[in-house]
Amino acid sequence: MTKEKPSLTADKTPSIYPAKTKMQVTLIFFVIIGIYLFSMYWTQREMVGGIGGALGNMYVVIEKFFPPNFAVLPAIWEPMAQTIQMAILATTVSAILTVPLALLSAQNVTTFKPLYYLTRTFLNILRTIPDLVLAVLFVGLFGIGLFPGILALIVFSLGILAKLISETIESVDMNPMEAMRASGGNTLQVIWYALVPQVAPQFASLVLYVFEINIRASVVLGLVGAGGIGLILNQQLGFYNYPNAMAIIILIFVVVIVIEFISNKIREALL
Amino acid sequence: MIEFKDVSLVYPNGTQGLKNINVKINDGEFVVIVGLSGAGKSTFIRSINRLVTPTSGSLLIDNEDILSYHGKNLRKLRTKTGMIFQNYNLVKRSNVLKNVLAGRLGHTGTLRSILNLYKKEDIGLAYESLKRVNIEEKLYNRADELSGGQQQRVSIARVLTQQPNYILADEPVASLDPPTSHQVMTYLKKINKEDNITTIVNLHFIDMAMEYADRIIGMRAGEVVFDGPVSEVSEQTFEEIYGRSIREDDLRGGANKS
Amino acid sequence: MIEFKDVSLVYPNGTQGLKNINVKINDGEFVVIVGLSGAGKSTFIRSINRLVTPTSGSLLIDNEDILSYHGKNLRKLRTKTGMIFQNYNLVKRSNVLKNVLAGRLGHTGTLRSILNLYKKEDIGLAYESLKRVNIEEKLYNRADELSGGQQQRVSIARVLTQQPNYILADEPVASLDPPTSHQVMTYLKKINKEDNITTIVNLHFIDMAMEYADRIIGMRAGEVVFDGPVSEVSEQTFEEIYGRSIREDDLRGGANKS
Amino acid sequence: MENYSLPPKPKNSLWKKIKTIVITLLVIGLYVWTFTGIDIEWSRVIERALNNFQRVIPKLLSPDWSATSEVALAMLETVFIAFAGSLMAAILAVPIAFLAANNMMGKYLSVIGKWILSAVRAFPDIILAILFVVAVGPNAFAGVLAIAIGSTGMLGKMFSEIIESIDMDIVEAMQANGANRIQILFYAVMPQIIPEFLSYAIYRFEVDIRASSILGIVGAGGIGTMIIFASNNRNWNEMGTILLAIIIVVTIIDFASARIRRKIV
Amino acid sequence: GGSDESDSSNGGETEDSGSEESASDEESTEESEGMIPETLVIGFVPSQDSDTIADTVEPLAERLGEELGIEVQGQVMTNYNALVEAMGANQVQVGFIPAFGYVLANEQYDVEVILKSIRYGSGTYKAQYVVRSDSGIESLADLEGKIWAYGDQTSTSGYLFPASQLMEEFGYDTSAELEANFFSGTTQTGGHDNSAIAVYEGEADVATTFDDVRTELEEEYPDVMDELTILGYTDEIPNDTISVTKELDKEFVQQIKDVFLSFNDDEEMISIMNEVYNWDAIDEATDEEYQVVKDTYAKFKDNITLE
Ligand SMILES: Nc1ncnc2c1ncn2[C@@H]1O[C@H](COP(=O)(O)OP(=O)(O)OP(=O)(O)O)[C@@H](O)[C@H]1O
Ligand SMILES: Nc1ncnc2c1ncn2[C@@H]1O[C@H](COP(=O)(O)OP(=O)(O)OP(=O)(O)O)[C@@H](O)[C@H]1O
Ligand SMILES: [Mg+2]
Ligand SMILES: [Mg+2]
Repeated sequence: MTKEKPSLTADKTPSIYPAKTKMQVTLIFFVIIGIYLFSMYWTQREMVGGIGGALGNMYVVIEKFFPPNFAVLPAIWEPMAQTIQMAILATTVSAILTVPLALLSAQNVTTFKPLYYLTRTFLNILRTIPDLVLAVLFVGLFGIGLFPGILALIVFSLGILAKLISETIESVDMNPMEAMRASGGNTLQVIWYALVPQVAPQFASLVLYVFEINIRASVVLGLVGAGGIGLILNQQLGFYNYPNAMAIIILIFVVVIVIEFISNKIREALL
Repeated sequence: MIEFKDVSLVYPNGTQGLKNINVKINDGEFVVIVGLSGAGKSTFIRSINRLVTPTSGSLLIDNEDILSYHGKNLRKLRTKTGMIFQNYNLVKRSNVLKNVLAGRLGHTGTLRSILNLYKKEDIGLAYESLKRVNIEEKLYNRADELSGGQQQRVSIARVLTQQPNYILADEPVASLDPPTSHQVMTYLKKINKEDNITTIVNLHFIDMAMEYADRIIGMRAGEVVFDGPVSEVSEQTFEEIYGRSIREDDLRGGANKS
Repeated sequence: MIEFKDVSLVYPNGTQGLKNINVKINDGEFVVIVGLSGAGKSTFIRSINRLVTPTSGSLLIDNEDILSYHGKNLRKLRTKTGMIFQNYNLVKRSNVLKNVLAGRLGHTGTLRSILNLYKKEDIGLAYESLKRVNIEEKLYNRADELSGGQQQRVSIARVLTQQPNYILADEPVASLDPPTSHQVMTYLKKINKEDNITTIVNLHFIDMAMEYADRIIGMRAGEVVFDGPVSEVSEQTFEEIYGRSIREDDLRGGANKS
Repeated sequence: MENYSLPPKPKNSLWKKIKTIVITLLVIGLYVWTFTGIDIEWSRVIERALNNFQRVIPKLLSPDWSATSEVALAMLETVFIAFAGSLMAAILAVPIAFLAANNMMGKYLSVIGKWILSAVRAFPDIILAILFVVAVGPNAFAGVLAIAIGSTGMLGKMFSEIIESIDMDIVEAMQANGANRIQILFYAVMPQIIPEFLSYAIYRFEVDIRASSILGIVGAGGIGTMIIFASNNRNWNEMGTILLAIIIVVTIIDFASARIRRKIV
Repeated sequence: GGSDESDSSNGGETEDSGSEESASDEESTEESEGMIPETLVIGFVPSQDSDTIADTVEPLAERLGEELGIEVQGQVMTNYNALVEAMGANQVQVGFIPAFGYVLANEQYDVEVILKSIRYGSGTYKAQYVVRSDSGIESLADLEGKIWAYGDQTSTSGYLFPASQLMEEFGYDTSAELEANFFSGTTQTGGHDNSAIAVYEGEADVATTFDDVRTELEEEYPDVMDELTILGYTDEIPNDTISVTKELDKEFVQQIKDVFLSFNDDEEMISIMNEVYNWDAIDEATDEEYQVVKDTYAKFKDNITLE
């Protein structure tokens, strides 16, 4: 095995990475930094003056939001509830639809390449369509109301969920799956026994994350006449009732925190 | 019967895992494969249930070339070959019983298994297997709560539950203490003899190999360098397998040299 | 000098990992700890570099109670105790050299190590260590491209690079083939003797333990049930450690019983 | 062989049982509440869909090529702004993510970190936009800042979850080497998280490109503004062009990012 | 030709600008002279109350820059809150703001209107009530018990003016009462076009929109002109403003004003403005003209219905 006698002061110490890898990584790094610097330069070219008074200016505006007017809370409870209902519905439907799509677009599960690429492309296109376009499009198709709003949320969250979950699936420990396969399990069984337990916590937390996104996306729903808290928020801003808007933001924050809390509890239970 | 006919395997990265293997393993044999780390022992074993697919040659099991198997055929092949892994390969987040029951997957309908509707016998069998490796009291523990040795024992129980025709074991006792190691080897040997289950085991320890094997296959750099009954193993054999004679100048010398 | 004074450790879930341990390990000793799976061997070893913290008693290293250590003290302690793990614990995505260089972290300034600006000697030392475990040609491979045995060798090289005063090894040869196992043990023994580095090794194999140890500590259910030089080991000792005598009715009987 | 039999399952405590029942009832209640609260007239929806299909879809599928150069320019603008914004966010998110990960900073600090992230996420885009317009004026840079802060909440959350899921054994091995926290960070944590960080950052870049309506609010132009105008003008052809542009760009990014990731991972 | 129509407002303007001037004179004695920025930033929030909306002010900014001899930057913003705040912080010095936005900016940050747009020959526009031709609704009183579709509550023509008109006419004190008691239901559609479509499709009985939203829908709904009729119009709503921040130097403001007014005589600019913003001309304007919007805003600001 050992061919040569090693000496403690090896005459040529190797570098930590082979030269080629170093080159490539450095190149990528500099290309990214280059684009970044260009973008920064380019975006600041229209800037007038410095950002000297920035914080002072921001303070003037922020001050107008305080103190929040919690007196509006009873009145905004209903749209908030409506928003939550729409989010629950949209999240549930997309969570269900995600399962087959995520599996089909995970390279380690779908070994049949054409199917994998097909699903992947479909999801890519789905993901690409901005939520605003979705909302406008569905209103164009279905008229105003809850349905286009919920549908927009479903399609939108489906794109996010399926991608994130398929990546989670791709990163699981393949050993248990191999063991299941070795004991003659079919694909479904392998998925159920070796994959699901590994993905479940991440799945739960991503679903709840999408739920949270859906609640915040209600701003978009407001644009298409589906109601919800986002509409009220825009309205309050429009009428310059900033303290009311702040109360709404705080309510959204509370809902986000509650979801986060539930998400953590579920993850702890599943982990 | 398992028959390797001029089987070679090249990994996608170019490593030659197996090189022109010609081996015939008869039903009911207890074969131990020994060899250095990286010799290709795991590759050999994993070819048999097609966890890796040899790139040339043909591999006959019960006179059928399994290299072309896929889908249902493959699953059937795997149902009748049980496998014990070097790294346990348990689902860490599932409990012990569920891990062991996974051994019945090939015998259980999809719907049944997904709904956890195992037959009473299956569950009993699983429990039985756990008892055989002395770990029945951890039944409801999650797999990741167990120590390494305990995890390996669970994975052995999983294979026992599968009731296969062939058992492939990739260093099944690497993480076990000697009494348990011997217990397991004894058990493997016992079912090998009683039920006539062909058993192929990778082992690092030639002494243990000598104790249990009917036949020893020595591998080195992807090639079979020794194949014969235990009685034929000699100093010469060690030299072939390990590239130098065992013990004398080698074992002590390994470190001296450096 | 390492001294366990009435050390106990209860895991948060209530498992008693160590029970009233009183052991004194002198400088330069080569101690092998044996015991069944779950006996508390890993817990014992991991107490010494405070990867787990005993819940009562005191643990003196070089006459200082390390149980109260934290922050800088703790890092210093760990810099002088090298550790080899049962599951390798390599950074799978980093290459072999970088994994081995991690052994120098305790000796290298933060900035230097972050920028990968290792001293030439350090890199040389790392390369040297890789050679010692015969894996220098995998220098630039990612750790996850190696077989189990190869990974374990890399992790040993990492500790060699650390040049510690104490070496703790938690089943360092569980995944190695016999020649490499003996090589590694011999090497551990050799630096133990030459550099007078206190070495504490967990082993499953009492035969290997007998071959290399100055002293054997037998554990069972968190307690030390045997502690003495190799010469004192007897049939009786096996019985104490494994709860039954070795070989005879035990090993063959294990499977019969079930 | 003995009779196949199974020992009794460890009995769950009464408390645990009650908890399970309560949670189940809560979830059922939640869904009942949802379905009673949401009222969709299906017949109307379907009828409208059938009528409108002809009005919208064919136009959408016949993009307005005359707008191509305009759309391309807006797209380019958006890509630059989104790139600068999401890279800034990716950098900002790292320290907060470490603060919010409970295996790095301990329970209490991590709660603070998580609250910060939740607060950032609760802030509607429009308010971020207003704040940054006030700070630096209506221009692309305000867009960069708004995107950066808006993305930090999501990236920080994702990053912290990645950090929480790393293999702590390796951290342990580094601790056993005597490495300090920063070294552990660079040697044990970073290699494990970088690929995931990268893929989330790139993912966020994609999101920022298509969710660029915030740029319209700050006057930075870009594709988001075009979407708003196209929809206000009911210009389905132009919407088709915009959609096509976004799909092409995001696909290119997806492709490029996959290659970069393969190199770095 | 547009300047002819604004004769009536001209008289008031001189009076008013005089008082404004004196007010800011007081200020400038305390502080320094008004500022002349290095780069003049024009913010443009397109009015939704218009059939086509442009997304660029580039040609206008360019011309303005040439005339003024400094760099002028035009930015289109899609939300007037952002523009109001930006003018408050003097990040934007000149704003093309719809009437309602101007009222907010004026109240919050003393932004002053200097000019207004003339569209279809008028400095004002109206909101319309749209009903189905076959609905049998013939007067505003017939709307009682019907379903009302509007874009959103901050829309001047879509909500504020019609609601105000109905409240006055039928004696409701708050818009909440109007929505709850006069109508049997309301639908917030998100846009004028959607409101009209809602009526067209029979989901609502009346829509309040700008005049005339139907032209925008003609392409998609060819029979929209026959199916929908205009029931009536609201009071006159002042057109979009051109406003400046209070910090700007008075003489400089006058210069800006002159340049804009000179565009009225420039064929090329008129055609640009017409094509891009539907403007025929630019005329002087005073804060007073917007009093009607201020009053309406005051009516809604505090008792805003939170549904
Ligand atoms: N998936 C893979 N891709 C590329 N090379 C591989 C792969 N798996 C194994 N190898 C290489 O093939 C050779 C044989 O590996 P194998 O795992 O069969 O050895 P082994 O005898 O089981 O070793 P050990 O005792 O360490 O488990 C080794 O050089 C190994 O590095
Ligand atoms: N983190 C932990 N939390 C709870 N219990 C633990 C933990 N780690 C180990 N144990 C338990 O403590 C006991 C001693 O474990 P330890 O790992 O020290 O055994 P060991 O002798 O090293 O076993 P093996 O040879 O299998 O590695 C076992 O019963 C084990 O299940
Ligand atoms: Mg192997
Ligand atoms: Mg252990």
